[in-house]
Amino acid sequence: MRDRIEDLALAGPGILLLALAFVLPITEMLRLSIVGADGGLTVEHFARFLTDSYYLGIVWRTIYLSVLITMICAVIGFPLAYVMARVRPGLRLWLIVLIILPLMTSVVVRTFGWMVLLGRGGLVPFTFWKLGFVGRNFTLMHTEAAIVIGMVQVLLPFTTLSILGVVMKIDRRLEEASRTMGASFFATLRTVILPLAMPGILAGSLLAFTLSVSSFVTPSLLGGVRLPVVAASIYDAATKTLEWNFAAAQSVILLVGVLLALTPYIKLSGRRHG
Amino acid sequence: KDKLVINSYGGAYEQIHRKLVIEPFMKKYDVDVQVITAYSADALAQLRAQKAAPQFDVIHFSGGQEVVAAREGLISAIKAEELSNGKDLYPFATEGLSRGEGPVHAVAAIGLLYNKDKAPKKPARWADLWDPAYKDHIVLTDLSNSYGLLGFLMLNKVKGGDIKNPDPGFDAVKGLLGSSVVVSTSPEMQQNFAQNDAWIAPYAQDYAYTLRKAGLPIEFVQGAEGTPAVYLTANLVANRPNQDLAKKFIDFSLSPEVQAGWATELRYSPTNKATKLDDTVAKEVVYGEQAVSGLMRFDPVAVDAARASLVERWKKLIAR
Amino acid sequence: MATLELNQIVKSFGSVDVLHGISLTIESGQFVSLLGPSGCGKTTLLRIIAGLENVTRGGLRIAGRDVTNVPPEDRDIAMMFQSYALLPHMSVRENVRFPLRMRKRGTRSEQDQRVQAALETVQLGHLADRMPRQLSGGQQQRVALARAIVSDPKILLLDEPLSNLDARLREDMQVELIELHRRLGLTTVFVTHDQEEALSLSDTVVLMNAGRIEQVGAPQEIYAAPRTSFASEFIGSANLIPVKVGETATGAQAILPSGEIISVAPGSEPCQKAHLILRQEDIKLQPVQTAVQNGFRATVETRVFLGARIRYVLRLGDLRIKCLAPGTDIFSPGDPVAVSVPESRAQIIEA
Amino acid sequence: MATLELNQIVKSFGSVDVLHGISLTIESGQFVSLLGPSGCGKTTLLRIIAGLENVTRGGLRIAGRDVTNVPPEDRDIAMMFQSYALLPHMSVRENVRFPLRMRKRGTRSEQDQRVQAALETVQLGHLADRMPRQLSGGQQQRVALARAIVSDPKILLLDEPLSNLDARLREDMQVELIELHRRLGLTTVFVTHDQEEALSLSDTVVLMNAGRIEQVGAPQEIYAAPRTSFASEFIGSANLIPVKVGETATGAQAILPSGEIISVAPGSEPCQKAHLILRQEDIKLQPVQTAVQNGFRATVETRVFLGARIRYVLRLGDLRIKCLAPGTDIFSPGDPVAVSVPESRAQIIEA
Amino acid sequence: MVKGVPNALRLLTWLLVTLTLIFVLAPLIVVAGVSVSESQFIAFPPTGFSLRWFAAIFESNAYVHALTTSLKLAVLVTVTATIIGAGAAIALHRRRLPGTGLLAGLFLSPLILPSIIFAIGLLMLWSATVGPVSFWALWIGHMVIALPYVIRTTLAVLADSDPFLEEAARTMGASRWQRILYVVLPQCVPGLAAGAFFAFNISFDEAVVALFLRTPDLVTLPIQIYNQLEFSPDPTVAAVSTLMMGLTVFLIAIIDRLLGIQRFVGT
Ligand SMILES: Nc1ncnc2c1ncn2[C@@H]1O[C@H](COP(=O)(O)OP(=O)(O)OP(=O)(O)O)[C@@H](O)[C@H]1O
Ligand SMILES: Nc1ncnc2c1ncn2[C@@H]1O[C@H](COP(=O)(O)OP(=O)(O)OP(=O)(O)O)[C@@H](O)[C@H]1O
Ligand SMILES: [Mg+2]
Ligand SMILES: [Mg+2]
Repeated sequence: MRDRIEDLALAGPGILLLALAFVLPITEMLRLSIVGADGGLTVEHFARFLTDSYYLGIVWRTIYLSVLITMICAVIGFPLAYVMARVRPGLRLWLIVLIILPLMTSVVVRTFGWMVLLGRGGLVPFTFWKLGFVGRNFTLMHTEAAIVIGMVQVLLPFTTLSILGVVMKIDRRLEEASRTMGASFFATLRTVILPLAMPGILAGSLLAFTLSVSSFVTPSLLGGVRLPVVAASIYDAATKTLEWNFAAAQSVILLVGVLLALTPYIKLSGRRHG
Repeated sequence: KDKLVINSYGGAYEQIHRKLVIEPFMKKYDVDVQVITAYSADALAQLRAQKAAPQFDVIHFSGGQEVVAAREGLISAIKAEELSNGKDLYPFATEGLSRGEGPVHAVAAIGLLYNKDKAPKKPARWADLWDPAYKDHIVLTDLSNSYGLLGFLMLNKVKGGDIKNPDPGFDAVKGLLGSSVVVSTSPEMQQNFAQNDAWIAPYAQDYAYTLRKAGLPIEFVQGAEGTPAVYLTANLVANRPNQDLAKKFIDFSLSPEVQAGWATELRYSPTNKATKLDDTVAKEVVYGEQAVSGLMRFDPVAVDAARASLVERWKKLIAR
Repeated sequence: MATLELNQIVKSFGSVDVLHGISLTIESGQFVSLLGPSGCGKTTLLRIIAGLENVTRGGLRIAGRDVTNVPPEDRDIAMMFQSYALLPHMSVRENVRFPLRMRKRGTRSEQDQRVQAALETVQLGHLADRMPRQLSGGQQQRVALARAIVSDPKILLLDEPLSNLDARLREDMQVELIELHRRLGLTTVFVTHDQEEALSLSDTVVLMNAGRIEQVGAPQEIYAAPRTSFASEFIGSANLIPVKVGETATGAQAILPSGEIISVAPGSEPCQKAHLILRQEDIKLQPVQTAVQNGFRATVETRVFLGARIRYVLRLGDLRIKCLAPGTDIFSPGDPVAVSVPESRAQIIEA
Repeated sequence: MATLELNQIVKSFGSVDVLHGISLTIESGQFVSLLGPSGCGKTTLLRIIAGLENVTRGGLRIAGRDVTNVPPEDRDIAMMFQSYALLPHMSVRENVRFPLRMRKRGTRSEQDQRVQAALETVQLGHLADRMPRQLSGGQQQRVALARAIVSDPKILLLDEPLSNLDARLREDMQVELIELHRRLGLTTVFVTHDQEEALSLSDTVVLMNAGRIEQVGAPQEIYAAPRTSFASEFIGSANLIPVKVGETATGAQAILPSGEIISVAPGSEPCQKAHLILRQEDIKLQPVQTAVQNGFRATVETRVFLGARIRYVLRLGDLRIKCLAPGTDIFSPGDPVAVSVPESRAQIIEA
Repeated sequence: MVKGVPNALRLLTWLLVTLTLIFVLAPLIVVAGVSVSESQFIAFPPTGFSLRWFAAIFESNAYVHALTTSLKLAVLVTVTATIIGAGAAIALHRRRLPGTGLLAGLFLSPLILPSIIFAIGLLMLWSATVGPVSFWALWIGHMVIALPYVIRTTLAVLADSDPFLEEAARTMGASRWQRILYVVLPQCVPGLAAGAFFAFNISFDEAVVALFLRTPDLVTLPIQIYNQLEFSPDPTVAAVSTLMMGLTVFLIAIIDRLLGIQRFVGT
């Protein structure tokens, strides 16, 4: 009983904050999703979204791009975090700094950096053109590749640092034991470090996935208006056309969908082994 | 000291705004004017969300948002008589007052921007956009941007449609999509002209001047078929204590001196008949009774009513 | 199955010097114990043999091949860690199967059999499906042991493998280890803090002290002829008594601080400062009435019951002398006793 | 300083029953050992006393107060964990100071003094500023010990505190523990797998087996009069020989499977199936020529050198009998020997 | 790294690290390049060299003001969100509260919901109940958004922690709060550090909530940059960003010299 009180006291400020400053305000907003033009209850906003192949297409793009981005972040982030965990502290500090440096610039500005690199005549297409892979007018801007590139750069620190924290705590002797049992470096990485780092990978992927699902600045700037994602669609509906009811309906769909999809994930992460 | 809170559009616009309007006004009336930098759409959304406790006294819109704001009671009506400059305004500038909107204090003409160094030829008509010479170097603007919306309505009209019937416009634009870039913000427009080898784009006159000032060889051409325009309004926010002062501020923005300043500095066309302009400036804005009568205005209420469906249809059209 | 040669191995952690030039050759198939006080560098040496620790200087060879820079997985060793290092995300069975999987020994079902056999050896066959954290300390230690012996490596390294087991189980495990060693001819290096274990199991005992090898030899040799006072004090927990050594016609004599005279083993040189080494179990206590052959009288200070044996602490002037007597001699604290020492067991080491 | 009463304590982990109703009273100021084979529930019982584990049924009192639901921090105990549980982010000194800080014992400088004293006690005064991971296994264990003893709690719980120490150090630590115990009158509960340790240190030995208490008693009592065959086998690693018991005029006699007859301690009832308990150290070996008083002849199967002692495994028909002889009797494998057993030490337990 | 990693592998590893760093830093190099360009508009490679955009930052006190506002806000948010988040993470980790799974979902939601909805909702509620928005509204808004990061990273680190440590502390008389302070929190440090950094960054880079909750005096750096970009993009935004990166590196170097933060990134 006292344990519960303790836990409640620990979680209390957080719960209170979210209840008052998050649940309450968004309830009012999300309520709009079932309010019709005449003020009565309706499901028209949901129907409009769910029956339109255009919007479903947006959803599909959002999902598969997010999954792709998350996977790339995890695949790069895990070895990176491992290396960072195993170098000496001084080097580790500076690796961390370099990795998080992108976060110290405004998202808009850093996206402009990508636009310069990826746009027509930019460094990357230019190099590709010189190498003879593509035509002179080739541009990576306004492609899904650009979205992925830009998002991975932004989200990599989130994944890497989440994994780093966990890898740092893995008992080195486990790794050593594995080596003495004939496991090569890679085998050890796969059979010992990877499973033990899983909570970090899960947490990092969770952050990366939710962030890529709900971000719109980078996808809009790099993908352009012709490759919309759900968050951008919500943003447009909320500010450009002021269809708040529709924006709310889309948000409900996004929120519920992602939470449902992540339920097993949430349960998995944070659980001790075994 | 009395205080007013207004919005402005940031960057160079806001600098000029301060120089031409805000500072002189503060001096003249010995009041404090504070600025929130907010684009029209954001400002409207913000205003709507804080309806219970608004913080703006005067709110400027550039994309027809005043129609919504008036309808939702976010802004208060102003009578022409309350404005000392009211009688000097062109009729279109006060037309909205009857609907509870604010007066138009400046006009941004929409036409074709082109790169005079690179483009193979100078465009003359809206229809020239379809000229294969510009292929792969066209920039179109998203309809969520008010310049883009008006540009599209114009193209639609050129192709024989009207607000109720946007099909011709959409069909025609569809043919352009393969050889053009679609942007949604002004900086992207600049980016395309500066870096990505863009040659031609339907956009606003004032922005052509901004680009030119930034050192780009951009010229503005009024399409032969007509010149639509974006009307910048100054509106009186409802439920604020200081409405009298706010009205004075709005009135101040309408004075010929201020309007001449806008035209000189940023190439916005004046809405006050009494405005006097230099010849060089006059050539680069829509100036004079006759020119003004050539300006086209799509019915703001109809535009507002159609906006959501136009935007949605546009999005579906351009989506890959 | 492989000779192990350590050549002048020096190891420092930062500014802490842990090993000061260890040279040692372990013949193929030998069973060697590393014995020494806590913190003397046993684990470090074992880790260097396993390839887990870089040497600061020196090198080592396994089966004639220089392996100083060979990674652990290519040394064909198995090591049991002092802290067990069980993989927490794997069940007991998976932990024990791990080296077989990694070394690709046999098919899946052969592996299963070997795992089960190894678990039976450590008497844990019934707990194969538990996770490590669901086991008691001693059970975890036995899983670690099973994991080390399951894959018959060339060299088996065991770091205090039995420290958390009770006497009976420990004896069983010792028997299993010896049998395994004989059957497979493994080269085994075994760290223990228990001298009886070291003496009973090994072909060779390596006695370490503060990062140096103090003495290497067969168990009897180490026990019977410790070369340094550290060795004699550590093995058999002998008493070290400062004495003067004189000579008589019949042989050498040690003169205790309190004046008593004891004949000592032949071959001791006369000198002013030396140590008389009296092993606890060599000291015989008799009722004070008894005539003492070679010894002195002392008083019992404390008595500790150890079951089969009794430990007495005796006082002779300022000296305290510990001795281990069979469980049947009963004296009480305060009793005077006659102490006798077999001449042959009273050794002298120069101070 | 506090009586400890355990009342019918039952503990299960899920479907695994670990303790089956443990009842035990420990008087204030007693030094109690928990002794028992690996996995019998010693640690679990200790954790229940500490309040770290909920009981499934039953309850416990400390100093008369029901503490079944009192959290550990309010029990005024100190516990040393089998796995040490040193706080990895604190230096040795900070680790040892931790209980003092938490219990607000004394000023900062008093605390420093006590910490230093505790570290000196475990002979680690010089390593106070190291981090735990920079220590050897035995050094870590001693830090954990220092941390447990630094704060003189009412009840001191030690889980295998000396398992990773060499004999000399272990003896030193035992002396320190006993002294501490005497000086402060702590109630001490001590888990060990080493019977000599249990017998020598404790006032009372609690022998556990498979989640049950097998026998409770003073060391001598437990040693001399084991009540169950488990107890006798576990303590002193006795030989358990199936026998028939007959009676003669002079007393009881055990008939070995091979027909030999041995007089046993008086008081044994005649029966068909019983066990003769022969403790390893009670068996006397003599050259086969010697007349055997109460015993039989057997053959030496193996000989293991333990230093001060030698362990022989003898064979008598199908039986294997282990015995511990002083280091001086020398027989070789294959030698026939005369085995004699003191009548008083040959006990019978019903099978 | 563990001894005995083959050289080829080491090389490969460093190649991977280098490539990743190049990838991550490439756009930043562009930004830095643009910031010293002479040209008025954002283009790369830079034409000429000039520090005038840096000078421009300090000429208009809008940037300086926005920067101080943002820093104040970010520091406050970091401290509070880290404390609140750590508590929540510990409670979630222990799984003793009923409905832990539900709570976990709740604590994740601010991350999933597009912030525009939250921003509008918060503004509406605040206006209706408290009145005109202020610094505190923004602080609360950012705390809500930053909280999930702290919670997630901390939870991950806790998952691998040694349960005996807290028990040991209990037997040593540590009360609940002491245990959390001296045992649990130090164990969380790597996760907390990452979470705190994310919190700082979120607050420092957040533009949507800040856009809706701004007042004339309450303009954060991202909003200032956004405003600049929206109407007349020039390299000052690049200069500001470059300055921030430089400042980060510089500050970390200084702090490391003085306090040795290497300790906090673990050993
Ligand atoms: N979480 C658990 N789940 C299931 N069984 C457990 C769990 N923890 C302990 N056990 C079992 O409970 C029994 C008693 O464990 P305990 O740790 O008390 O043994 P012990 O007497 O201390 O042994 P040792 O001397 O080996 O440390 C063991 O058989 C063990 O396998
Ligand atoms: N990382 C380190 N930094 C500094 N000193 C260390 C480090 N690791 C070990 N040591 C020291 O090296 C010495 C040898 O340690 P080692 O673990 O080899 O001892 P050991 O003989 O195995 O002792 P034990 O019997 O107690 O396990 C010890 O004194 C220890 O304090
Ligand atoms: Mg060791
Ligand atoms: Mg135990």
